[in-house]
Amino acid sequence: MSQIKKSFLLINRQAPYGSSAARDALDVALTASVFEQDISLLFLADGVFQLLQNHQPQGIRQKNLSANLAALPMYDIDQIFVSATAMQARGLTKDQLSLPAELLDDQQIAALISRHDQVMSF
Amino acid sequence: MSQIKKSFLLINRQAPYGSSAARDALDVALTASVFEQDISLLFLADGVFQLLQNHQPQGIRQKNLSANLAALPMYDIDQIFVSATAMQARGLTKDQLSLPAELLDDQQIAALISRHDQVMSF
Amino acid sequence: MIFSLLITGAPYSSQSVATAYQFAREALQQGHTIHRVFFYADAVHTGSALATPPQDEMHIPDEWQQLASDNQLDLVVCIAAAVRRGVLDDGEAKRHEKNGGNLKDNYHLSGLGQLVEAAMVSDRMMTFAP
Amino acid sequence: MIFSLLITGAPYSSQSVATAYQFAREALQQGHTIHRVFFYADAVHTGSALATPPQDEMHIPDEWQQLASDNQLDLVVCIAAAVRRGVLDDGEAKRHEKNGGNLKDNYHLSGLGQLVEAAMVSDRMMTFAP
Amino acid sequence: MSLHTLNKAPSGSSATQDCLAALQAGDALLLIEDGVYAALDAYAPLFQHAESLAIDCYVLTADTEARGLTTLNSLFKAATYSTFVELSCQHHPVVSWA
Amino acid sequence: MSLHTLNKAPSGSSATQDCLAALQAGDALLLIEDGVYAALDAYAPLFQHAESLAIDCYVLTADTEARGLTTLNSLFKAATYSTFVELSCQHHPVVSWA
Repeated sequence: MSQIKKSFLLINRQAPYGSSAARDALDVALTASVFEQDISLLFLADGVFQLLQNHQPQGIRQKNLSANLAALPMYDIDQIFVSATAMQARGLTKDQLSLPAELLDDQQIAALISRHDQVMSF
Repeated sequence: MSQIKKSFLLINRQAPYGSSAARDALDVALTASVFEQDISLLFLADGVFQLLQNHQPQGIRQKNLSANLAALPMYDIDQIFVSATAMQARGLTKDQLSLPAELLDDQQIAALISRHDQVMSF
Repeated sequence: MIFSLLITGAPYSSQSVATAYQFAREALQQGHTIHRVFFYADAVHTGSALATPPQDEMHIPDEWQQLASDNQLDLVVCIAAAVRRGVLDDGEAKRHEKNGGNLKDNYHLSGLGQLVEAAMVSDRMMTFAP
Repeated sequence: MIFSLLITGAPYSSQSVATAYQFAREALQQGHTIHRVFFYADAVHTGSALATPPQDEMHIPDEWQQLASDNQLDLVVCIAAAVRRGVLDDGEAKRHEKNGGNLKDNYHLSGLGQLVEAAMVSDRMMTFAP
Repeated sequence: MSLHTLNKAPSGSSATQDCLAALQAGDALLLIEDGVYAALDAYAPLFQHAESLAIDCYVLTADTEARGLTTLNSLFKAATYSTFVELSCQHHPVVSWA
Repeated sequence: MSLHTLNKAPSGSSATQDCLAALQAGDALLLIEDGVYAALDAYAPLFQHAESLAIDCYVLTADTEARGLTTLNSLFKAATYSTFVELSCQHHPVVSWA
């Protein structure tokens, strides 16, 4: 199995905490890294909110997602892409993010999608 | 119990079939009518799609919702309101609807909400 | 003030059941009455006796159960929504020839009439949707 | 062509499980292979042996089960998502001191590795989300 | 007058728009769950109508803290779950936008 | 090139907008479930970019019939579940917008 290497793109479009989508995607990413697959994460629309710093979810009785996201580079997941359009619409800048992410415009996002073998959406 | 009479407003904002919200709301409306409560239905946003005629959901293996909606007047549920803004944005006209519904502008919708005792949202 | 709650989101997948819980707890602390909590649509899974979240996470079915037990809350799970989704009490399990039910203690199955009655007798009906 | 399916929506509340079923049936009819169907998030409820929809409605858990049995499909229910939401096989039920499991025959619980492996060996990974 | 609760981010659904269109003078608005993102400065233009009606606007602190939101539109006052209950007592009916 | 499936109505979420922004020449688009509402004439302006890229656009007939949709934007060709499978074979990767 370990000889097969495919490129996976996980698309994150949901805000964290309101639904389980963000954590579901993260768990898939961590598992894919164990299988030594080539894995990229793309954050679009409200998904960019997952990357904000200093989540403090104790008051809503959930586990901290940002701590897990910040650990992604330790799992050799360093292909992190963010929609520039989504950032701008929400008044966000790169320095507010918990991870070093590359900003892409819409055309670059289309190109990113087409160069991956498998895309999973959350 | 039957002496208590309250006014209920059910707000429908979801398209039919993609989720169970439309049918869930309908079942509440029919139950409320058995309790002889004063019941109004308000269709907003994609909820107006529930009122289109000639649903034929055999191909997606679901039960026909429009048949049940059309029966509402038989249960003395005849306070049916539809957002004029939502209709216009979707290019819909009153004659395309399966029920005689009253079109309300945004101000009338606000007034409708405030004159009800209980509001439930679907 | 008499409150009733209508919850329609799935526990864990949607925050709505947890928010409703925080609201209910606070309302009780302020001395208000919760006439009924009605679990409808995907919220019926809150009544599952088999739900086993990781130990470091909020156990939503247990916490509602405890709140109900401490305050004599009426936790009603919509029977039609629940049976369709696989949440059954022992009676329904028998009726549908299943080995046994999975409805948690302190929850009970009943019809939409319980939602309508709650809306009739409560001062405020609160919807918590996904 | 080898397909695998990732399904994340709840049966009945979301159309996604039914659409995925129609897709799978058609793919098999066209002679393609379904390597695996992975039920994740709220889609884990598809594997409930207790789900009892009204007789005039599509019985989604039964129909997937039948399709799997007719075509040797591998129906995997994500174990972490399932246990949290109350879908347990007998082993998990025992481990968590519950009376018995409620996972339907022909479905089995396993980890996310099964999803990743499916994506590795399949030509097409299809997501059906709520 | 009504209390409106909103639990979706502005671009996540039409809930924000539908909620804002249904406000009238004297109503209160409480952002909860993913609805708290609407209190970001970037979305301030959405609330001009609410501001002109002098709507009392609140945002649930437990949800803003969970999501790491710090600088918020000053139109919104901080609310606890306790505030949520109090607002529900003071207003009638309570409308959930989701 | 990619196949994009879209299962939400245009105002139900940002899915339509996000999907349309991610199209490139040679891609195909299939509307399914509540996504089929996007084929109503009222939403035609959303598809100008897709049209200029000559995107192959389909709509799942089982879902339009279920919802009582009759007159649709002529940009969209009728698709069956069988077409859905064929499009998935012809394109790569398949992207779900929900």
